[in-house]
Amino acid sequence: MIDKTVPDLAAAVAGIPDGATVMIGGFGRAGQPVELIDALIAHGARDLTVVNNNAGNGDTGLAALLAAGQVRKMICSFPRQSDSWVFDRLYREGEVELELVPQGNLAERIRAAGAGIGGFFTPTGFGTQLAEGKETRRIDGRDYVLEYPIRADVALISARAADRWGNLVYRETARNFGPIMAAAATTTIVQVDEIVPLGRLDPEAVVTPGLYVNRVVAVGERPWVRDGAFVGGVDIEGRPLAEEGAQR
Amino acid sequence: MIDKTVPDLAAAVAGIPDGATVMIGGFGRAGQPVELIDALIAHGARDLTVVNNNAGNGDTGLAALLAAGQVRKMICSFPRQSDSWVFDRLYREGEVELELVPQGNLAERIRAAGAGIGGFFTPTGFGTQLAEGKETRRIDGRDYVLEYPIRADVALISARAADRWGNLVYRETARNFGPIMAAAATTTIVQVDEIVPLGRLDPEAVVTPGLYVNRVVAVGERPWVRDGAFVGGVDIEGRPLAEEGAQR
Amino acid sequence: MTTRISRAELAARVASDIPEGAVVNLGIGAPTLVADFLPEGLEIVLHTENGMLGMGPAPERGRVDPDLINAGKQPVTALAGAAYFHHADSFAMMRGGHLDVCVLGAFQVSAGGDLANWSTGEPGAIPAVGGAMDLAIGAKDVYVMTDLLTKGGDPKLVTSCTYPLTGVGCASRVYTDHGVFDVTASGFRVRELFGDNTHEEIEALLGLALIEKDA
Amino acid sequence: MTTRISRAELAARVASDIPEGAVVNLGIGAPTLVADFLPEGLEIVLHTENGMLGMGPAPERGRVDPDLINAGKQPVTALAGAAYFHHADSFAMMRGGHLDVCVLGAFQVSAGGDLANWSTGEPGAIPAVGGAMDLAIGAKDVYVMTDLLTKGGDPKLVTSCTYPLTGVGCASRVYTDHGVFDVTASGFRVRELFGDNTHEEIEALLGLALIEKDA
Repeated sequence: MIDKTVPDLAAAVAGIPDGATVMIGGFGRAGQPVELIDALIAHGARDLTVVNNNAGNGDTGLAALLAAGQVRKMICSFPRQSDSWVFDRLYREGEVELELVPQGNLAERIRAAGAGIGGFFTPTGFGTQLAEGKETRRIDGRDYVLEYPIRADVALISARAADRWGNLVYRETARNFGPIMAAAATTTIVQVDEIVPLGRLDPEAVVTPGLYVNRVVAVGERPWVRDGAFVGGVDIEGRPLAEEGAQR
Repeated sequence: MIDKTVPDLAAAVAGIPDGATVMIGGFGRAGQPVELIDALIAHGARDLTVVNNNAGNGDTGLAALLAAGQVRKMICSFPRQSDSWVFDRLYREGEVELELVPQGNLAERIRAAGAGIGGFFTPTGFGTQLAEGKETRRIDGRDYVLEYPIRADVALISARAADRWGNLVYRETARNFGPIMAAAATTTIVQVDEIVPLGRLDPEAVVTPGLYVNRVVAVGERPWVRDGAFVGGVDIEGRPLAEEGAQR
Repeated sequence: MTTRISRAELAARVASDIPEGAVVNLGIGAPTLVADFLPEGLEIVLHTENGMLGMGPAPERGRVDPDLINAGKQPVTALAGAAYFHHADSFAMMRGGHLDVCVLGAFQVSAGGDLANWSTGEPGAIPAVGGAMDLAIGAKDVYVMTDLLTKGGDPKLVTSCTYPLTGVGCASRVYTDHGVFDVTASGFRVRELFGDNTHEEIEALLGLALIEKDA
Repeated sequence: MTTRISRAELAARVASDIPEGAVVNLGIGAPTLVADFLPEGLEIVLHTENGMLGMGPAPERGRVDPDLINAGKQPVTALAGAAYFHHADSFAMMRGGHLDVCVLGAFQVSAGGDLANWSTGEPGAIPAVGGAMDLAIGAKDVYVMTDLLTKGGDPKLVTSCTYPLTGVGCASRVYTDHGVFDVTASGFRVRELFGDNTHEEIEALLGLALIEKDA
């Protein structure tokens, strides 16, 4: 029997070595695999290269991984945000390197890695600082930059549900980088709200087929979802509204 | 109100000019938009370049379009089949040109056209006749061939259902080239079993978002599907089994 | 004094040029305002590059869904007809020219349509580009929405950009607080001037020759 | 006379090397037979390049579904756990190295792992390649399944292919009716010989030096 589920978060991140390139899903907080990141902090792997759209928000998730000093380099498109103080400090102190990639090129480079494409000509970034030193070519009257795949040793992503083969479905815009990162990493580790019986996911609606997935761990539903349906009652950071009120 | 539905097949194919490059979905018979092809035959546009995985089966669909003398050139991966006699004859008589493309490169070239990629390095075909004269490059120890996008003026594809915005869902392996051809053509024309009210399609399960679609025409369910569910009772060509028996 | 319209009026002006059925991406910041002025009853399909078409307005309190956000990471809703997709598919839509309109902010736009809106090139600043370069080349029409002048009075419509570029020759039209300008092969052409603003006044403010409205 | 096993026995031999959990593409023709010999009760995920993982056996008469076919355009079924996807995604899986095993037929395989299986180069023949070139480079292991000799008695394991290539250095193992051979950096190494076949007999049939099984 194929069974990619693992019993807990520690088992999910076991074996991630120092120096690994780790893709981490999510756009801002949506789709960010916070529980897996916390497990990676506990696991302690260091000297990581992290690929994510951003460079952490607030003090949790990716920001906490950065704060723990485990990240040597960030590859991302949008590090500077109103709540990216952890990255900002480390960057200014020279504690973390940055490779800045336009968001669509980041996505396409990740996609290329998973799809076995050796390189591709993209119009994005042509004539800008972010294409300096890169090969360019005019094709059919349009100017392009040659970009190469971004591969990873490990992907940590978040999905709504999985079955034991590792088939995944996502939820709304939390899908974002999950499907392409799953295909671009040697070992893909997924946290899901729930693991459903094989055959429960509609084969027409599976977004990430199981062959891209190595380990799945269930972390329970988020406060704003019950039995797969949206119930609301939280703020944009997912905190129950009552609690938010209490904090004022 | 956005309404991409058209009342009939003649309206669906109206305006396709002589000399157009026309992508036609389907892998063999699965997903082949037979009714749209019949409409294109009636419409009469000539001197077409047709992009399809195959070059027609039997005497219907794409084979009938070839037999009608409307096709100048085929771009495909697998023209020669047990029932490709129409293409075989035209090719031997020099009546139709052939550009042979490995199936995965065909798919990726179509995808590149829709995705605004100017060219890409693929390992498929390296060192073979089908890469002769093409630019090659060794990247990270692997050999690649540079391939360019295949664009089209028109795509004719088939899907299971659409809404009036042109969002599409497919059925099983009839999905095949539909989603990538829809994105690679200037005008995408879709035949569907049924047009459903806006909001009926699950936004998580829409495969082709409506922005890729220009015209949708409903042609009714196939004999093996009732109310969207498989009911069987046909042979592989979709002929009711009783009828098949009667023909013996 | 020249006539200047407000940010909200400018958003309404941009919105009025977007036809029914258009697929539109509104950039972060001022362009997001345009959504509030799209004519009621017309169906315009909003794209957000983090993976959705058919984006609707912000939800009420209590209905905020942290999984359903726009590119500015604000909570949004989904309209009937919406679809979700992953990041590579989302940017393929833009790069492939399938969007009708992108509306973007700017530090500078050049007469050749070059856009600078991602970096002021300040030494020591942490660079961040996000989807700006993809959006700049990501639609049939790229509308820039900006003040004519910086707060310090410097022109934002220029002969050539001094800030780092976001895209080359990508802008098709510039909506400013003073008027609207089309980017043509021969430079900026006046499309509309607000209030009593005259061609000569705007040229003087910009220190730049503009093509006459009817030329 | 050397020992030859039947096509069905060969398919069973290939099947016995496929471990549980493997994702496998079985090429058109003889490789398709392998599916019939996969051990019952083990979960092996079959990929068909026309857009499906989790392919099941042929349906009964009356349950044939023209929308659900394999790459050979034969009717198949979907197992629990199946997923559908479009052609670009399907070939991305192969090209990206996500399949564990492809099993392919061959006209010739060279000692360097070159495969020729799509064209005999006959003048006047209508060429057709399909997914052959993608499959050839499309898995961690590419198993070739073929007779050792052509019907005319010519070796199909050769120093270098004379037929047009499908892929360069792509084959990892060759299953033949006489025995099984691994492709190594120094040429074919005997993995297994059927019946009483000897190393020397096979070398004589092939006119080719083979590396000893235990070397």
